[in-house]
Amino acid sequence: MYPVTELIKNLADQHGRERRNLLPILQGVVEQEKYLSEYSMIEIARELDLPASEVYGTATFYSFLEYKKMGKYIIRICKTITCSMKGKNQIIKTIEDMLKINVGETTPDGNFSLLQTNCLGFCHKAPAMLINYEVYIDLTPEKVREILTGYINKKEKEE
Amino acid sequence: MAKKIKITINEVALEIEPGTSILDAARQTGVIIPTLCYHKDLCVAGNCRVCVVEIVGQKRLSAACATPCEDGMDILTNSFKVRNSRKHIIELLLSEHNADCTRCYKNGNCELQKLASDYKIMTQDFIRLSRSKNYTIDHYSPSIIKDDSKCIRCQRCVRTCEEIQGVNALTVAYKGDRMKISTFFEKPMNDVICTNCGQCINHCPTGALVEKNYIEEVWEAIADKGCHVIVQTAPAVRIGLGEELGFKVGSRVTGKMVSALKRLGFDAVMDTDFSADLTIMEEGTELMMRLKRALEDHDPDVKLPMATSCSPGWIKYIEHMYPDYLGYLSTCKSPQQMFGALAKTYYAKAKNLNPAKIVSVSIMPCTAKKFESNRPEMHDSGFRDVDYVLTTRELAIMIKQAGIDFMRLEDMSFDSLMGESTGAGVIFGATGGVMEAALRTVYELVTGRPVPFENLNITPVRGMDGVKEASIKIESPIQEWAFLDGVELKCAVAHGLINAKKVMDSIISGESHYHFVEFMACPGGCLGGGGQPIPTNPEIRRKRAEAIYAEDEGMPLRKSHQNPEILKIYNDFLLKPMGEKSHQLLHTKYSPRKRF
Amino acid sequence: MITTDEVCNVLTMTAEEKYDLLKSVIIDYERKESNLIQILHMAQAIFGYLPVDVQHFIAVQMELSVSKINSVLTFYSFFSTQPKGKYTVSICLGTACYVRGGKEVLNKLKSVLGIDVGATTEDKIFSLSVMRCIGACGLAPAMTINKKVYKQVNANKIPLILGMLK
Amino acid sequence: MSTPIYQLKRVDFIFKDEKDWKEILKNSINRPAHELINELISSELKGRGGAGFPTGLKWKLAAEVDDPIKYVICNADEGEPGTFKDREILSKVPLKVLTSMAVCGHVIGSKEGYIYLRGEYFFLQPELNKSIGEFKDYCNEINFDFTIKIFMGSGAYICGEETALFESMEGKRGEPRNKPPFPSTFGYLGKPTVINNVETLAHCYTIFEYGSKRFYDLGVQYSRGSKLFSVSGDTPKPGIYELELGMSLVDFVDEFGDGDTKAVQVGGASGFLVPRKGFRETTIGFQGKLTGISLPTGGSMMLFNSSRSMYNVLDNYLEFFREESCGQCTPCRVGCQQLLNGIKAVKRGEKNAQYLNKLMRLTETMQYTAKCGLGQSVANSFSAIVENFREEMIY
Amino acid sequence: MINLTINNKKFQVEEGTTIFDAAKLNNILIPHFCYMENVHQIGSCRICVVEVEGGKTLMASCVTPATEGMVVHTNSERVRDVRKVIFELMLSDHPKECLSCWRNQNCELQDLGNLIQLHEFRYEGAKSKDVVDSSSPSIVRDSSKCILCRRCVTVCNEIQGVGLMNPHHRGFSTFIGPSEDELLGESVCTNCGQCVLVCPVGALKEKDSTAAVWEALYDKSKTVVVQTAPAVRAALGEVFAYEPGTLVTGKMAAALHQLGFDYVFDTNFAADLTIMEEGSEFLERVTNAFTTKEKDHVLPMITSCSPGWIKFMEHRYPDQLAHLSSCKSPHMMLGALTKTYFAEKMNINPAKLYVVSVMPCTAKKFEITRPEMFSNGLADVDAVITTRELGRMIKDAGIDFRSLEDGEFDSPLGLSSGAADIFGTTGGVMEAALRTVHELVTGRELPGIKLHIKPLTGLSRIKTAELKIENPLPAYSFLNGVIVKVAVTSGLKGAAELLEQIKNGTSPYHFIEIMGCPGGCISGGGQPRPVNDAIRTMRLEAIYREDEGKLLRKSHENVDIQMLYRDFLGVPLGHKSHELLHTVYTQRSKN
Repeated sequence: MYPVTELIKNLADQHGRERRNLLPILQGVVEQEKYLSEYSMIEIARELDLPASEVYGTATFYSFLEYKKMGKYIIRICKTITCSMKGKNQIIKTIEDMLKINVGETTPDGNFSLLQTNCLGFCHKAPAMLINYEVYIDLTPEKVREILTGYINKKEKEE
Repeated sequence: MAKKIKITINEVALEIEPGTSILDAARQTGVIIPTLCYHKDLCVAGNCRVCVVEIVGQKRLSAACATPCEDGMDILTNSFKVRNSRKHIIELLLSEHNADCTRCYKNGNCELQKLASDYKIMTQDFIRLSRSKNYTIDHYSPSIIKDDSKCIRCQRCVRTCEEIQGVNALTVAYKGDRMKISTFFEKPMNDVICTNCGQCINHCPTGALVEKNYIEEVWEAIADKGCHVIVQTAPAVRIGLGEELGFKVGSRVTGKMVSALKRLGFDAVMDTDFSADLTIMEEGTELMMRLKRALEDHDPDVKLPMATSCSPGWIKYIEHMYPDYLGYLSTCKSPQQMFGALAKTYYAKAKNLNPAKIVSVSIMPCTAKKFESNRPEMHDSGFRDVDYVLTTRELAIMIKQAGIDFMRLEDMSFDSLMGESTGAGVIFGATGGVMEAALRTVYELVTGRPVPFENLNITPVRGMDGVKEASIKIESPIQEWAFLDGVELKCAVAHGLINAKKVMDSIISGESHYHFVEFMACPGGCLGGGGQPIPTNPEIRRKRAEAIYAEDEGMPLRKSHQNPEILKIYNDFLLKPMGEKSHQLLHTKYSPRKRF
Repeated sequence: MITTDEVCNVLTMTAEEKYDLLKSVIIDYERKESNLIQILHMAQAIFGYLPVDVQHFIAVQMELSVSKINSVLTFYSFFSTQPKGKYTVSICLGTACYVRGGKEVLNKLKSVLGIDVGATTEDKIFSLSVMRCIGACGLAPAMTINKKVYKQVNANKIPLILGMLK
Repeated sequence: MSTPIYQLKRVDFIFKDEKDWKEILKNSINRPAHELINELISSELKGRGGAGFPTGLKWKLAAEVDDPIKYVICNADEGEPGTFKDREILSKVPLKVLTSMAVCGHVIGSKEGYIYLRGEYFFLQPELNKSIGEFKDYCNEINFDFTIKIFMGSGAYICGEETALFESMEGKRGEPRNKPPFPSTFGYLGKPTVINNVETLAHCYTIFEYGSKRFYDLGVQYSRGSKLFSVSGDTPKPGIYELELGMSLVDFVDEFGDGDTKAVQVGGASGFLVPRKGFRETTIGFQGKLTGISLPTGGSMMLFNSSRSMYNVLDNYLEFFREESCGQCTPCRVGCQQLLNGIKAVKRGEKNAQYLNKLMRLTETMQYTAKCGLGQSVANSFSAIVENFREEMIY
Repeated sequence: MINLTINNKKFQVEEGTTIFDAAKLNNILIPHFCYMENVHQIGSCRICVVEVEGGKTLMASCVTPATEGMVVHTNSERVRDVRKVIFELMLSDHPKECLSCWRNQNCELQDLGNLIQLHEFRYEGAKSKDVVDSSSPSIVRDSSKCILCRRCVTVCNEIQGVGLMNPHHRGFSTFIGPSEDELLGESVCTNCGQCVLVCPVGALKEKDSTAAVWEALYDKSKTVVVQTAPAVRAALGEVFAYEPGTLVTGKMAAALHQLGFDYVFDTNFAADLTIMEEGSEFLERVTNAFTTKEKDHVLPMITSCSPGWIKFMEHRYPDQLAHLSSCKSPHMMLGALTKTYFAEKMNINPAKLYVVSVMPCTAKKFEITRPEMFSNGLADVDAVITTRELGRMIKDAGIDFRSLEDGEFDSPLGLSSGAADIFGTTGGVMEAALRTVHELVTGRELPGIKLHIKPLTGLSRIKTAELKIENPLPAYSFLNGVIVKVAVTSGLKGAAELLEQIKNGTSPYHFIEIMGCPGGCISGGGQPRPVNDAIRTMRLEAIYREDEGKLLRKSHENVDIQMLYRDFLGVPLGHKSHELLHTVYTQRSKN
């Protein structure tokens, strides 16, 4: 059995197999896998006895349910007006320079993906970003470099 | 019944049932409210917003299709605000739309075109969004073309695929400006669960979903002097074709259709009804053999109920959804494919033709038949059994292109050898028809007496209920079938795949015990097929069904086993039902498919 | 019947006299629609080109609609509704001339004169036009200035030829 | 010139400690339902999500429906740009919200509550779950049958719309439903449902704690009580403030502005933009005008000073709406794209300034015909910005 | 008779028949585009090409006569391929914006697309220069949509003799219209709209007035009055898929009420009034001619109901304007009365009245802008919409026309006699006038079966009749034995012929009816498409049916007309009449 298949089965056991449990299961897979592959969607559809197309339609509706392969760490920069006002673009530029990728791309080593997102709810501490589910606020280019370096080191340590 | 409520529409007072939508209420008073995403067959979506009306006292407009009337409502359907808003909405839709109508397959029968014409949208001030978007056209399926540049996101197809068919090949994906109608992972239509039934085409208001047409290929074949082009016409075509050519709904145009086909240049015009009769002989025999094995031999492996296999949409559906239950299907090919196999063998031999030079065309109310004729199994004659499948709509286009004044055509009759049919063959076009035709023959073969229904009309299997059940008690059969004495033959009929699913689930769960079940993919059977004239709605289906049964009653012969050409083919060629030749040419097998 | 020669002294005529002359031409041609082309030729000879007023005059005189007159004259490249310069430079773009560099000559003419085909320079000296084969294929590429034919022209020769005329 | 009736007044109810929650819960669930409903009705508390539906009435309607299964949902899908009050509440005083949900369950006869937490607030989950655990223990202790679960959203602004939220919870695309039927009769899974904003529930707690009068005495007619404001943008004091309703915008700007405020966006991208000249006559509250214009709000206050290009602001909003529209209804889906492309075309000079008028009429149509509040409210900021900063749109 | 074979079937047709007609007679339809029955066969579009065995090239069937032994294929592979290419080429220079085109769903190019079924793009051609000329109050020309079929050229030159629409330039820069610098609004265009009627696409259209009418309807401060011309009721049904020639008078009135018009009046009422005024004017002129020796009488008198004709006359025969009756056209009369008589009667401020005319005509849109058509600064009629535009408004408003119950016209300007109904067809005004004049002169009914003057009915270009006056009333004894000669023509080519006679002094007639459009108002430029002789005949029959179905058949018997004279106007040709119902004409330049 593929690990994803097992993961999905476990998630379904945990949440239930009704339509309304679809979202938590999708979230569970994304948390683990960082994205929803074609295969996992088919498996989820099978597990919940849903049409695969519906799973796909639902998943594509939500911006946090990625359906393309993503990096280990997904960086989401808030692009709402208050963050824009407080220098979001410099932050993006800093990250792009550091990771050598553009917004929407993943580093070749599969560690980082850079995305923009709508309001993170930290307008008073703009600019803000998420790395996976971790929030970082009051960003400055220096601060961002520091944070990212931390992640890169952490990653290396793990390896 | 609840108390009626009072409303006014455009200053006309009326009383209506509570819960009536504003749209229906308006229609009752002769006020037309334009609609796009609304369809009688489907649930209310309320997403196109074209049907907005003003309720006096409310600032916002309400969608007439989705808003129930409330007591005392004062509704204006054509106020300044409504008109302006409606025009805006139509303009918005147009700004997203590829408006090259002259080159569109749905030109002239497009709801958006009509709406734009009724509201005389004469300006296009909004920015053409269609230009900057990279729309895809999916033409990989042998049956259906999906062109996103024509899509207005009304979601009728999605609702059709889900509510009527339960297939869910189409879904809504993404949100906001990227929102689109999509298949699973935007795969081509022929790579997903799509059954090719074409109901989405029939419900699409624009040209976003159309059948793949083979008109040019057929013209080419006709022009090729070296080819012998034969054509067969399905039962439901003759009662639908007229609608495309200026006749009222429910007109029977069999004679004119034959005459037109001859004028188009087909070398022989024959009838799928003939092979429908043949199907009854084969399928009826198969049923009796299964019954014998089950009831007399008590063979545990025999699969009952036996399910019909005429509808290729249904076949693909069961292959996807119930791959473990393919054994329940009758092994009979659909009448079209039986005809095709015989055309390049029996017919070729009788007419002394080189089968390689025969081009076999069929006119079907169906888009799934295009797929079916493409299946690798369908080469039993040594060639592709049916070369081209055209829908009723495509035939109408060919007739128009050829400049045939259809209204004034004289009636003609089918060519011989495979042109003769009985009323039993005709009713294949309606839901319950195969069942009725089979019972007429089976009962008579088993008991030696005609079915005990007035005028042979087995009314319980007729009508538009999604699932119909009937049972016939067999009494004093002839000697050979003595084991059937007293057996109550239980039958069910399902049309529309969502109903097929219901019946299948009840069979699998062991809830129902049928002997024989008829499944048709399209609501109403073939007469409501995906290749039939658009629009198709409950009212139109009802009228077409009436026409089918009228055609049946007008036939001199009404039981398949009485068809002289059937008797002839068994005598000269096939020898006996379910015989060796039959197995080779008329029966097939099925393959499981993935479910997405 | 008045011949082209008789109108060669048009340069000295007043506008009124020109219209009188044109009227007599039209009368000579019996106001027949079938003679319209000849009349237009004469009118162009008299006026140099066929402005809207002249078209109107002809229309009224011949009881035809001005639209009809316009319809006919715009069909033929010989007629012009724009005043012509002193010299009309025409380059032949028939096949033979085209393949032997007529197009380059035309481009050179355009750039030297600073005008497009059909237009006239501001000083009213040159007009530029294009012909389709003047039957001088042996001399390709050929160019005419008024009635004089220049043979085997090439782009480099253009400034010289034009300069001589100025 | 009218003078504001109330000066800016800071209030401190919501973030006051929540240590009495057990007592309040116990007391409240021992009171009869109609009494609690009346308490809420007489407090005139209105929904703090922005739409301002009377909370007491909402509970009453759901209570009146006869159905064994009902739901209480706390809407914490706080996606409006410029709003972050709900996050503050849930991280600081979650038990207040949980208590109010349970009381609501008692009032309408529901045993199940959900908090629909937006995907971006995933990091709140552990703490919140801890509070829920604590809450559950106490419920078991007093034998009160009410369970609360968190339902995580996954990043879709539209799910803040109540019917879209239900769809989302049912595992579908978060597309708003047709209304009627309304949630009080046909909500989550088709059952009667009360859905309240986080802040609303926090206010309920205040009312249960101090009685309706304390609450009612704050604010002005039609707009009673206090409200949390999320202040951001060009301000020296960004943050969350609880202020009495009915304040004048001019006072607000005096307090929070950086001295050069040229416009305030009240209520986030879908709210209203007030230019400097309108500060004086604008009060913050619900409908019913006392002086000048009164704006309802979800509490987002974004300040812009004169260094900001309002074109960029509008462009940002429209980009947001274009992306976050659910896409099902025409006016919103295509309209947002047209508005965005339209202002860009005007800016680039491809369309003339008159085109802005056509776009204004388009927003009007969107307001009249869109299926849900998203499409309807695009008009608000669009027309205010285009009307007041027209020259910035063109040059 | 000659023998030929079409699509493997043998047929016999008369010599001189084109292949196209030969096929059609035998129920074989050949796709066509520029072709117009009996009128226009220039074979310019090449869509109707067919393959003739032995021929090297394909032939345009509409211009190729059938010859003995010909073997024709109308749908061979070659024909089909060529047809596709031609169609594609046509489209390559056509804006593909069908859905924002006013001819959407009523466009012959679109229909052709439906037939030919093209799904690919092979030629994305250069686009020629687009000119939208909306200078005329009646007709808009949009050259971007023009596909150079030249039907309008034929109509403007051959049928109407106006000669405005012509091809200009050649090759790719060819365009159809007035000459390059000429605007429709400043040209000799008579605004008859026949070109609009035959244009297969959206290149020529009437100027839209529906927006203004909707605006007035939504303006609560305005009382909006509508009137409908006689020919509208015989053709409006076609917009709603009725057979041509179906009368929809009652449904039309009901629909107008539903659209929100406050009063629905009938131009027919004013048609009766026209007869009273024009008849009286004719009698006056005849009396002058027969009783005075001076030669200052101007006979023949010519009707003035058709604004297309009036403008044609003003341009072409500015010296003969005195022959025109001084009567305004019926709808202008009704407009003037609405803002005076009716306003007075109902106590409505005339400035708050908005009068809309529904006309089969595009020239009427021009007519209301004439400076003579304003009284006291108020336009007699504020807006004119064509039959097509009314159809569009009804569809637009979501009125289920076919299921409407019959409605009625409002009083006091809604009652009419059969004489007024026949104004809608060629010969109608003359017949109506004679019904009244004859009775006024002799005291007896006009002789003739069912009051009709047979020679004046039908679609021939010029129709003439003679009527001998016998035993007149004493007041008209000088007319005893006089043979009144009348002529009727429709279409401006015929009008020019009659006017030439007048100009030369050879006109034998006393009274001439001239209508700008062939067939009269029934096939006016504002009527539903298509229009051909078969449809004209059906509409014409409908008009006569309407007439014969009426109790009142003579204008002077209309009781509301009598009341109008009693209460308001006094006598025909009286002071009030002159002020409100009569007009003057302007000499215009020939080009």
